[in-house]
Amino acid sequence: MASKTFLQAIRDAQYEEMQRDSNVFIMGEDVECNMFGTTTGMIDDFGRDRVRDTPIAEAGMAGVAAGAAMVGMRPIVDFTIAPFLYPAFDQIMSIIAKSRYLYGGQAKVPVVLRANMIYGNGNAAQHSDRPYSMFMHMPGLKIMVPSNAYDMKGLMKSAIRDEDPVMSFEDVALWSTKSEIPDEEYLIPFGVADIKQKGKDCTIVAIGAMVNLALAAAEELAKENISVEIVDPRTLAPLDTATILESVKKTGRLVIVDAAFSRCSAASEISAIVSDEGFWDLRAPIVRVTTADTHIPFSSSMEPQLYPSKDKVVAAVRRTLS
Amino acid sequence: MASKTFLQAIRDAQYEEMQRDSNVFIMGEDVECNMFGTTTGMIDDFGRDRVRDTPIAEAGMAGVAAGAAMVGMRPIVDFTIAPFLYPAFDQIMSIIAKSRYLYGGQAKVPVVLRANMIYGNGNAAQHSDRPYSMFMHMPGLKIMVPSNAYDMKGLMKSAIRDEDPVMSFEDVALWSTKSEIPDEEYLIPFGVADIKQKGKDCTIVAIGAMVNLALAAAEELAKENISVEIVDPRTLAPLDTATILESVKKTGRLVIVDAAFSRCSAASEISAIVSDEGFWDLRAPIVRVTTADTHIPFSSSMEPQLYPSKDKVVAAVRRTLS
Amino acid sequence: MKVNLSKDELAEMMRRMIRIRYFEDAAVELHKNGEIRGSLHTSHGQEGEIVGACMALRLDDYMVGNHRSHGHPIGKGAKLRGLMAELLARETGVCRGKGGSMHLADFSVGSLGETSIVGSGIPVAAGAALGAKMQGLDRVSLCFFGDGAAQEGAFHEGINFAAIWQLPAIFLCENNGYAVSTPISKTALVENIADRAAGYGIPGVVVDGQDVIAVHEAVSAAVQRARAGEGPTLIEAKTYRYLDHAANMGRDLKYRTDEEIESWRSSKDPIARFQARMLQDFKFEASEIEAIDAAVKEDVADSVTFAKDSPFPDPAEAWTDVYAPIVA
Amino acid sequence: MKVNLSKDELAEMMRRMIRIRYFEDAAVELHKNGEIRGSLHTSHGQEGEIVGACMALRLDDYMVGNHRSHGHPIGKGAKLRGLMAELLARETGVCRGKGGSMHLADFSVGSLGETSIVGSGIPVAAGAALGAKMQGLDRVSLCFFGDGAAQEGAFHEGINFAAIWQLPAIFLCENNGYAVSTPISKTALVENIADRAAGYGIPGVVVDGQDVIAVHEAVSAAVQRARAGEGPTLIEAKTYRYLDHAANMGRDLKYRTDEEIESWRSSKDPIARFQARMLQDFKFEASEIEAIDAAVKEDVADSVTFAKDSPFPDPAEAWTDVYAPIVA
Ligand SMILES: Cc1ncc(C[n+]2csc(CCOP(=O)(O)OP(=O)(O)O)c2C)c(N)n1
Ligand SMILES: Cc1ncc(C[n+]2csc(CCOP(=O)(O)OP(=O)(O)O)c2C)c(N)n1
Ligand SMILES: [Mg+2]
Ligand SMILES: [Mg+2]
Repeated sequence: MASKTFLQAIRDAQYEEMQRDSNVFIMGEDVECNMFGTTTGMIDDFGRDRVRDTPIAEAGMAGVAAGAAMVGMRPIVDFTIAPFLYPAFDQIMSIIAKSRYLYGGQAKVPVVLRANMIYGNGNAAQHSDRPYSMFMHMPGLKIMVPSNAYDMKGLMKSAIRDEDPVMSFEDVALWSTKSEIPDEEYLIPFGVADIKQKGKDCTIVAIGAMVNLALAAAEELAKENISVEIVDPRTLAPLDTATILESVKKTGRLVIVDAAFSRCSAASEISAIVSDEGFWDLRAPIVRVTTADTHIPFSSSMEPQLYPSKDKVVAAVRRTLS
Repeated sequence: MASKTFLQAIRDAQYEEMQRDSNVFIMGEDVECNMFGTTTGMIDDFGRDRVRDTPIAEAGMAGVAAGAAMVGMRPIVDFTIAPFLYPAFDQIMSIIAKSRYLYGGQAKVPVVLRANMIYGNGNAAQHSDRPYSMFMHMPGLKIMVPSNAYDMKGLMKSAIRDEDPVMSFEDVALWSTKSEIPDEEYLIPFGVADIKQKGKDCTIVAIGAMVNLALAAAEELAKENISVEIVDPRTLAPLDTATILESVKKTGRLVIVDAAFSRCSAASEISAIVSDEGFWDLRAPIVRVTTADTHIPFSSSMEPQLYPSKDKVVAAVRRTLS
Repeated sequence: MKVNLSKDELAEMMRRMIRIRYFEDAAVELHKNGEIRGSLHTSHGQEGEIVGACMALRLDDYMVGNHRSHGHPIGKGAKLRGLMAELLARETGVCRGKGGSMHLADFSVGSLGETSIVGSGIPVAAGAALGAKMQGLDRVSLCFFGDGAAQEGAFHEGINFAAIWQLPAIFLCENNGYAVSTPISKTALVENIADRAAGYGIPGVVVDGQDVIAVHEAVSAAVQRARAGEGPTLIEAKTYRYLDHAANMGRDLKYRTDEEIESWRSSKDPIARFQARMLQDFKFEASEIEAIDAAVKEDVADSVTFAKDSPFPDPAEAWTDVYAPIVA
Repeated sequence: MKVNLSKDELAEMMRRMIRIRYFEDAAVELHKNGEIRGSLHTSHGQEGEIVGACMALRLDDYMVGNHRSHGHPIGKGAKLRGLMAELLARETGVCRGKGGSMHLADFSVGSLGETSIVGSGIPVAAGAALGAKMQGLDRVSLCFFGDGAAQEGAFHEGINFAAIWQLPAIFLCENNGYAVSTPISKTALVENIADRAAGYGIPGVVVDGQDVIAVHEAVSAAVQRARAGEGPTLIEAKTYRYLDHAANMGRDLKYRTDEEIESWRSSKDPIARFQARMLQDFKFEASEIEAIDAAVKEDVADSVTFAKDSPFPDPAEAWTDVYAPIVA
């Protein structure tokens, strides 16, 4: 066991898999110099062939990774900040998500597309998106949004070994948070939610860094003897709906905490699933706690209020119980 | 009054607005030759300056339109088939949706981005997307998905006059369908749903061409004395939630018909809104009738089954009543 | 680069060109009858550049095409049955009925997929070249794309990646003068698309696409460079498509004259030109060519019979291949 | 193109360069103190190309910048108060506190926005040029972007649009040698980014970005061409940034040596070089330059005071400007 940060977990997962499989390599802008701390020591140990600085050309990055993957490589592409996925959108949607299908199973595209989400820090509208739901809409992609360093490492290792394209959305707020990480290898499978806390009065499904908010809210609610169950889906595609539905069956109430905009969000999707398949278990409205549907402004006087907060989660849970 | 097709409605709306306002112009691939029939007679009447063939360069098209709009023009961009919006995704998300906000109201970006949706015709996965929900997720964009020629004309004229960017998603299945179109000018405002049929047992919210399916299903259900109310939102952003909630208040039941993939869809969003704000009115699970979450295959033996159908809608309504 | 072609190789060139021609003739008929659904983009008139380029490759080299790529897998050596069955949406199609005309692919001959989003294959082809290079194989990757695609951002980014990493890639622009109805002169001011190569620090070559041997030589030189680790080449083949952009577009878009089409057909047809050379320069007998022709006709007919006799995919197959099969 | 600059104009050049320098000095301090949030990318070292280019424009011409564009609106003639207030996230900021350092814009001087998505401003600038042309105005549109941006698809598509439509646009590549830590030699094989102009059929010009007059002349020539309806020009200014890619990146990324930085600072500083010329070639008195300097210092200090005295935006403002205000 060792205490490691979320960033170290990313780095270690990548490092171990690169050691294990010589087809794994990393490409991205400024990966050689280890800008964010996810490629520490890698140039020394793997060289420039497997740690490749790219031009600022995101469509090219995605397409080159796809082509390499189709002939047997396993590229990890670091897109740095999530909105930089947008210039690569066509390659992700039309090539990466669809090639296996289009070519009747002849192609496989085992790429890992990593993107961090930096919001709440005054980087304004063009740099602050949390766009995973756009990718959830498209079949063929797998999507992970880990909530702590332990899950990150286990999921990232699974992602790199996956035969399908995986997108990893990494909340910058988690970068320096730590988990105890076992010395021995472990993998966390996709599509298996984790119950971060057991409870009986209300289910909170919380995505990524929102799990910590949910835990804090639960602590506060516990003082009022409200017992909250916290489900962390860990991966949004595939999504472990069974665990969510089971939890709602028990609690009868559902709050979904998602740092993305609300419209057509992961939160919307989870709500829609439960209000169909879990309808008869529901004893209260499903409440989404999401980011306000406005753009992210620069000023600190406007920005923080927009995001989910502990208080908003507490209020939402109370609403389901009122 | 004259009977006009959906395509003629698009053409007429564009034509009339180009006559009215010399800042309106059209750009797109193969618009001069009037490939699809939405620019009939335009080259003759407006010339190459205002009907501009573009290179195949969708990001450029979107960005050029945005820049022209910022200095006072009103471009209509024909992207032809909806997935061709993907190469332009960054320009749409980062520039077109965000500039007014980023620059504190100094910029306005009154562009109309048109995209048709051709599915069900054996064009396979790369050509068959119905991707409006991805754009709904992003604040700053307005989105219309008209269900008939009459609405198309009125909405398109509003779109061209709108001070904000509008995306128009046009179902190819509707192209040759006709409406009676008044000789005098009319505009249909954004954010106002239209009740296509009154009813009391179940609400169907149907998007775009799905309205016709809903009408057919309603006819069938009427034989069993099931009375269906059909709400056509007409625009998905802004979305007229009040009308939807009011209808559900009356019927207690909701089926949503959306030709897009289900995950994080417009249908998911509408479901999520109602299961929060309309929860206490609901007497049955909310049922989404959407396209199966797989890619669109080429073969006619696999493709048609994937989409919403009259029978699926009928079955969904019955489920809410059982 | 002069390539010494054996008589067998010359015969094979002709064979592949007419395989493409007849295959597409059959496809057009089937599309007209409603037996092929969706869009159908044919390469009638472009067979020379396709075959000249593909035959410069080994079977284990990679190739990426586009919406107009029935001919490319054939040029690369694919069997016709699986291709025709794909056009006819059968279970026995190369893509098991999922891809259709715009998305043929035959991995068994290195055809990695013909993507119908214009320009989108260019970075993918660069990526396949990267894979080959990293794996220490001496394979190359050949990308076909149109003149219209050269205006896409993907062209710029994909070629630049290949250049900076000196990847074994060949980018072959099939300049048939038009993107749907739009002449290239309207969307690029540059005389030749190949002139853009200089902007990436790689060689650019213009070649007569109606001369199969000239294309073969140009591509062979690029392949040699690529295998030697000297990086990519941008080649532009000047060519022409005889038929409409896609079959059944409904009406005449009137962007080119009948005379223009006729002049290409009558004096620059790559098959007719090569046939003349076979007889004159390479000492073939007319009967030899006729034999090839007859055999290809049979092959094409066989592919149609095979396809028609094949079952349509099971409807449940619509849900497979979205993700890898789960292995227990 | 030789431009005859009056003494006032020369003084104004100096004034704008040091306005940028001091403005950014102040910003760096404020960022260090935590008074400016978010990323802060400075143009220390690049003031020559910025001012040389901007002063070739009229006030009603358009300009588009990027993440590193504090200096550009200043070069175009913007007042400092609104810019500094924006950096300090105040209601009185040019973007009313919504944009911040990476997204300055001052439409009153034709600055249409400095977009922080690399390369994304290039098509937008082409679009502004299209608008001007269609409206029959003789305005031009100038786009600044980095060497890194030249590898984006948006560069290719945006410049090509301007070329084929002969738009009055000037594309100014600020080649400071690096994109964050990545040297341009790693991401483009071509010697000069301007060499790519040939691929679009437009002129490409390389200029010493540390020589404000040379840049001014090059851009003036391009502006003249543009206004005359002769289309766009791609200009590359060779320049250098002294500071880190962004303030507070945490640690030294070690992609360049201290010596390299020092050599640019000491022998190629655009302000020092121009100052020397003012004294020698243009017969300025040292006292005149000192007076400019002193006035600018005051102006910058005033902008900081103004900004600090300004209120933060009302939280409710977060919801405005997403859409146009609804007019009753
Ligand atoms: C990104 C994208 N935009 C538009 C289209 C529609 N489209 C299909 S083929 C084509 C023309 C392509 O021209 P070119 O690249 O010259 O190839 P050609 O058809 O002439 O072989 C267009 C515009 C598309 N498939 N993808
Ligand atoms: C599309 C996109 N990719 C990546 C980034 C992150 N990023 C910001 S600035 C920058 C480097 C830009 O280099 P260059 O264009 O040379 O401009 P410079 O910073 O040198 O002025 C990068 C990679 C971004 N903002 N946008
Ligand atoms: Mg073409
Ligand atoms: Mg730079």
